[in-house]
Amino acid sequence: MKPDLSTNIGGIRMKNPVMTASGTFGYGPEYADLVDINQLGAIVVKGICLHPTKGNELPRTTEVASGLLNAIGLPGPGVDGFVREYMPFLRTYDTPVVVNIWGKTIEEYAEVAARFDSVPGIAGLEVNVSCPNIKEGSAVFGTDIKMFERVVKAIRSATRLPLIPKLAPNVSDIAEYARCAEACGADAISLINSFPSLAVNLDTRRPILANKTGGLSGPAIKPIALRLVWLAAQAVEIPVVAMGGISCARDALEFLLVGASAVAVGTASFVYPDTALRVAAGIGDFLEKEGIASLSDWVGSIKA
Amino acid sequence: MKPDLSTNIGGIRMKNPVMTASGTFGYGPEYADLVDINQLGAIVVKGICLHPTKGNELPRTTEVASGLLNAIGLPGPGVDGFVREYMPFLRTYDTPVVVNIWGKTIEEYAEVAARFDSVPGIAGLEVNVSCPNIKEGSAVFGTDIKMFERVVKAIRSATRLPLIPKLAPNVSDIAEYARCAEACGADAISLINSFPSLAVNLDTRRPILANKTGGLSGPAIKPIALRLVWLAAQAVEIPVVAMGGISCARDALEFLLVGASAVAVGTASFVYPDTALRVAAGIGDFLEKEGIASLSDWVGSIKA
Amino acid sequence: MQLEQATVIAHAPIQGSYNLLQMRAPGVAARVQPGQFIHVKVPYLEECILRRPFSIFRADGESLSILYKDVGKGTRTLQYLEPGESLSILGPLGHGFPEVSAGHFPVLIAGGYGMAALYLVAQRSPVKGVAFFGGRSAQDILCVPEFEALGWKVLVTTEDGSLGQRGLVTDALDAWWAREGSAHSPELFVCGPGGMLKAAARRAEERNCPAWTSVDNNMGCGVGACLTCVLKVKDGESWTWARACREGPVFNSRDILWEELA
Amino acid sequence: MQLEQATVIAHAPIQGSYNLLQMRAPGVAARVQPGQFIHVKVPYLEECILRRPFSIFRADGESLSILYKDVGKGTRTLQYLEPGESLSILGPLGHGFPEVSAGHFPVLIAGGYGMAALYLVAQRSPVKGVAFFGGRSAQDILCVPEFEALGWKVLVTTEDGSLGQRGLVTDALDAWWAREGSAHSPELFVCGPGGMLKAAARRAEERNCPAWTSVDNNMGCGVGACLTCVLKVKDGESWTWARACREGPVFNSRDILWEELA
Ligand SMILES: Cc1cc2nc3c(=O)[nH]c(=O)nc-3n(C[C@H](O)[C@H](O)[C@H](O)COP(=O)(O)OP(=O)(O)OC[C@H]3O[C@@H](n4cnc5c(N)ncnc54)[C@H](O)[C@@H]3O)c2cc1C
Ligand SMILES: Cc1cc2nc3c(=O)[nH]c(=O)nc-3n(C[C@H](O)[C@H](O)[C@H](O)COP(=O)(O)OP(=O)(O)OC[C@H]3O[C@@H](n4cnc5c(N)ncnc54)[C@H](O)[C@@H]3O)c2cc1C
Ligand SMILES: Cc1cc2nc3c(=O)[nH]c(=O)nc-3n(C[C@H](O)[C@H](O)[C@H](O)COP(=O)(O)O)c2cc1C
Ligand SMILES: Cc1cc2nc3c(=O)[nH]c(=O)nc-3n(C[C@H](O)[C@H](O)[C@H](O)COP(=O)(O)O)c2cc1C
Ligand code: FES
Ligand code: FES
Repeated sequence: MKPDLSTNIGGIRMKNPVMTASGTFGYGPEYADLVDINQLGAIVVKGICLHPTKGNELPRTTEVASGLLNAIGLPGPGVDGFVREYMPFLRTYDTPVVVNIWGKTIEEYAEVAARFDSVPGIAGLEVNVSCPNIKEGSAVFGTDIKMFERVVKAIRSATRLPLIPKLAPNVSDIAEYARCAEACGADAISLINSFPSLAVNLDTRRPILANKTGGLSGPAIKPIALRLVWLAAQAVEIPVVAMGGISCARDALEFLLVGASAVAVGTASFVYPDTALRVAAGIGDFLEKEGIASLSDWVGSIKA
Repeated sequence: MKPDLSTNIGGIRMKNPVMTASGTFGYGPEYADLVDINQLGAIVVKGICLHPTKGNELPRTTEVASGLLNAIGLPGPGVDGFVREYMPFLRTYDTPVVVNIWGKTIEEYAEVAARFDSVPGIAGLEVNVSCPNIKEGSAVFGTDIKMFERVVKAIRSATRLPLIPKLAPNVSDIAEYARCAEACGADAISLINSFPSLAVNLDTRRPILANKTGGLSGPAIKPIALRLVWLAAQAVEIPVVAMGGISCARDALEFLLVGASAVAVGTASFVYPDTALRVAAGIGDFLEKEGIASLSDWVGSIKA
Repeated sequence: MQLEQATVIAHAPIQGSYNLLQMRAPGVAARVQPGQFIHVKVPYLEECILRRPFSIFRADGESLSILYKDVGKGTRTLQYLEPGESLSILGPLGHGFPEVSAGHFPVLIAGGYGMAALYLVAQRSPVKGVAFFGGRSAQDILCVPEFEALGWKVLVTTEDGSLGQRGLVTDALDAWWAREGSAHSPELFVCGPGGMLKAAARRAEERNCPAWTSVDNNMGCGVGACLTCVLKVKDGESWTWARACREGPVFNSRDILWEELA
Repeated sequence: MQLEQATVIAHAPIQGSYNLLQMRAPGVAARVQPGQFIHVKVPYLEECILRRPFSIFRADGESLSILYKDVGKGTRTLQYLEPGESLSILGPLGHGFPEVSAGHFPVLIAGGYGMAALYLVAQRSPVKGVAFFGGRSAQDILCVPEFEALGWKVLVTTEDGSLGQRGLVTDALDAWWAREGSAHSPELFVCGPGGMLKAAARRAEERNCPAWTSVDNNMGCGVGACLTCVLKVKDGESWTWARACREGPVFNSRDILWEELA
């Protein structure tokens, strides 16, 4: 019997637990020729803020051992541009659309969230508090528990949509942030964002990326992500969406095993655009072979 | 003209800036057939605590993408065993011996440091506050700034030897720890220790390592380490010893460029035992080709 | 655009550090437009996770080929691939070269792998024109007989004079233009290093002639999702980003903010 | 022990998923003791950073060979290596098998690559004895003619009966022991999976005969530095760790805490 792969992430009903990770699948059309969007658990679009933004200068990415460093800098069409240009396309699919949002200030975060509240066809909001390039004053939202609390609370009061704060990985105590999100009324949490990193060029003696530092993603960060997801999942009751180096079904099954209720495929989509679909199919095959009737029986079933 | 590669790490004079990383070069004899210890900048031995210890059960290591996960658990002969068994051998070399120390309590740290203070032939102490398996109460020395301060202060009062706290990588603000070490009288700092991580086995549904979590090392962590070293070097005046994924001279040159005064080769020694020597030679060749007369002209010369 | 498992038909060094890789890839080969590229996952190179982009050199029926230079890890490792082995390719990608405009005379300008990238233009163009190939030395000049066989006149320049005229490709172009340009109403098709693109674009602007330039910005995804490969293009009085992999790699030279190109 | 760049002389599948890799490595080959191993960096496999340990199968003059089974990424990738290519090896490593004690009759017990690991014992032993080879099926039984050519009697058991006697290696051993053991004063040399080692060790203990067992703990550095490969050995009333790569991989069976072996 085919196992039941459906999952519910804080009110977002998904036919399978595999999403795309924000920023790695564009807004949908980019991969639509290659990937049947209807077969995704959910589609998470590139980060959107209030107004159109240009992002960073080049180079924006560089390859490192088993990973990718990026500092794209969140270019995007802004709320209105996104809704106008991409929502008509996205609404043609039978797949939940999760919008990843960010802002430069707490007010901006709240306003973006409020604006999406009334847009038809949006299933939930993922909040990027962990982009290395956004700060308020000297504090970074994702690595300062007080700022984190303020931003999540502000967004919570601005929207009725399912709310998924995306945690920064570079904190000592991830459980603290997970619990804080839960206490502030988040419906789920997601982690990890790419890991703050640096690459330099010996010939120019400069950082390779125009932005200097960037975020590390891909297989290199998988063991780090797996530990953080495990700790976060133990800390809260709300569902956890896991990402970080997932490139095959077995990787995803590991994150589900340690307690994630859904996963997202990021950098791997750049390499094999059909990764998310293969991951979803592979999870089904594995559970079937193991005689596990439902995804929820596997989630968090680690013996440790 | 051959460039001057000598460097001084808080009173430890080294003929070149390349050390071995603690725990990856044994106590010396293991690699003595393969590597001329006299050509190392310094030899840093495996972590030592007060009494003999057995470490963790197996498996203790597992391979991951471009990296190694380890939870050896600090087995060792204890202070007396180390001094008796290995110091006679180590004293035959013209290379500074740095002892990496750890303890279960602040008192133990201080006592280990005090004991080494009077042992001839020891050039300095590196303090492992960042081993994922040591805690006092619920606080981890390396990721709680108050505990960190207490332990560094306690050791500082217990020894006159050059003191090098080794920072934990899993903190949000590495500069804070670097500055704290400097303020407590450390002569240098080193970073990064392996990064807390997890690997699981889908068949057994258990963590692969007996200790559950372990530390990630090797090329996978290099971009993370490079950023942290850059931030730490900007925060303090005392020298920085850098490590994390160094496997060739170019890797080392990157860490020196962002401000490290010396580097350590870790996991790479397991693969090519002569890595540290090749790194030292390669640094010399590079500086010579670039017409840079002295290592110190390269250290921290990043334009950013 | 599709993801296809291609099978190597033939693979050999051709000259200098250039290699010719021919593969069976019926899905991709059927739809190739001149100037498009494929995005290749280099087998056995797992620690380098990204694909590598290569212009489609030839596409005949069910097969296609690329001509690539050994410049780094990916292109070095690619060389181990043997006939019969398979590799994952994504393609055909991007927007290629248009056909030569009515009444215009096609002028190809190429350096490095640009000679490969322009072959399909030369082959499929109803009008055969002139091609300027430039490089450091004879080793860097590719495919001259192939272009001649298609009925193109090929003018070679090398910096060291080891083949053709000594100098830069633009020297030969300028001489030709002075001699024959006015009689011809040239339209430029350019693929080569940044400097060559800029020099050609400048001439096109000065002489008000159409020019199509293929940029080789570093790429991530190759399909428009990652925003790695962008370049600045004019947008009224301002500018906007265009993606080399999606809106390009071939752009109308007039649209590019040349002074901003890396 | 030395780090050497070896050159592949010959490399081919031999049977089932086993491959024979012969290389020129004069430095390492000259000093091999039976039961020692080399630590191999698999070329082209950069994302797997560790070396892989393989018992030295044969060592003749300037060359040595290993016999390895395809079980994972490293051993799969190793197969791409062709004659003339080079690879980095570290060896000879560890403590191997001693010579058979005076007055004793050597009994070899092997499963899997253990047959390769015991070949040098068989070759260099002044006394030729009996060898028990066990595996799941005929595919898993290696080198029988080679051992016979050296003057050893080889008794084969397979679990599926496809070669030799049906059953476990210990069945054949027990039968032989009952029949001829008392006449012989056997000394065991064992290399195979954990279960086989334990079964042999138990028999040695019961019958108070010397036994040398080669363990195959996972390895990191291979030289004693990383403490990955340890196993518990007796230390008076207590125990201590011994490193399979340094104090082993061959241990006196009496020293090992068998109930603790993974
Ligand atoms: C649209 C397009 C078409 C291309 N067509 C061809 C072709 O037909 N034949 C061919 O030989 N090459 C072509 N290239 C360039 C080719 O993609 C690079 O040479 C290749 O990706 C290098 O990979 P590597 O792993 O060998 O080198 P790396 O180890 O990744 O890099 C080696 C060096 O090359 C530089 N480099 C890497 N990628 C690029 C790039 N995209 N452009 C310029 N420099 C780069 C790096 O900065 C580095 O200095 C094309 C590039 C683009 C964008
Ligand atoms: C001293 C010693 C001598 C050896 N001699 C030989 C030999 O002569 N011929 C031979 O074919 N093999 C030998 N082995 C085993 C060989 O080292 C492993 O098969 C090899 O390392 C697997 O590498 P891989 O990358 O292909 O597999 P991986 O992808 O690393 O692992 C594949 C599977 O094999 C398991 N595995 C990995 N290493 C070992 C190991 N050391 N022991 C048992 N299981 C392991 C893994 O847990 C996994 O299930 C020896 C091992 C040791 C310790
Ligand atoms: C090119 C790129 C762009 C990204 N953009 C965003 C973004 O806009 N918002 C966000 O929250 N995360 C962004 N991320 C982070 C990913 O969503 C994901 O958290 C991270 O890459 C780890 O997953 P992976 O290893 O599977 O890629 C981006 C990652 C990459 C590689
Ligand atoms: C097997 C192993 C054992 C280690 N043991 C110690 C130790 O005893 N004390 C310590 O401070 N660091 C220890 N480390 C951490 C290293 O010294 C180093 O900080 C880390 O591995 C990062 O460097 P690398 O990527 O070059 O290996 C150990 C690392 C490994 C891989
Ligand atoms: S390469 Fe990703 S957008 Fe062009
Ligand atoms: S493998 Fe490293 S100590 Fe044995």
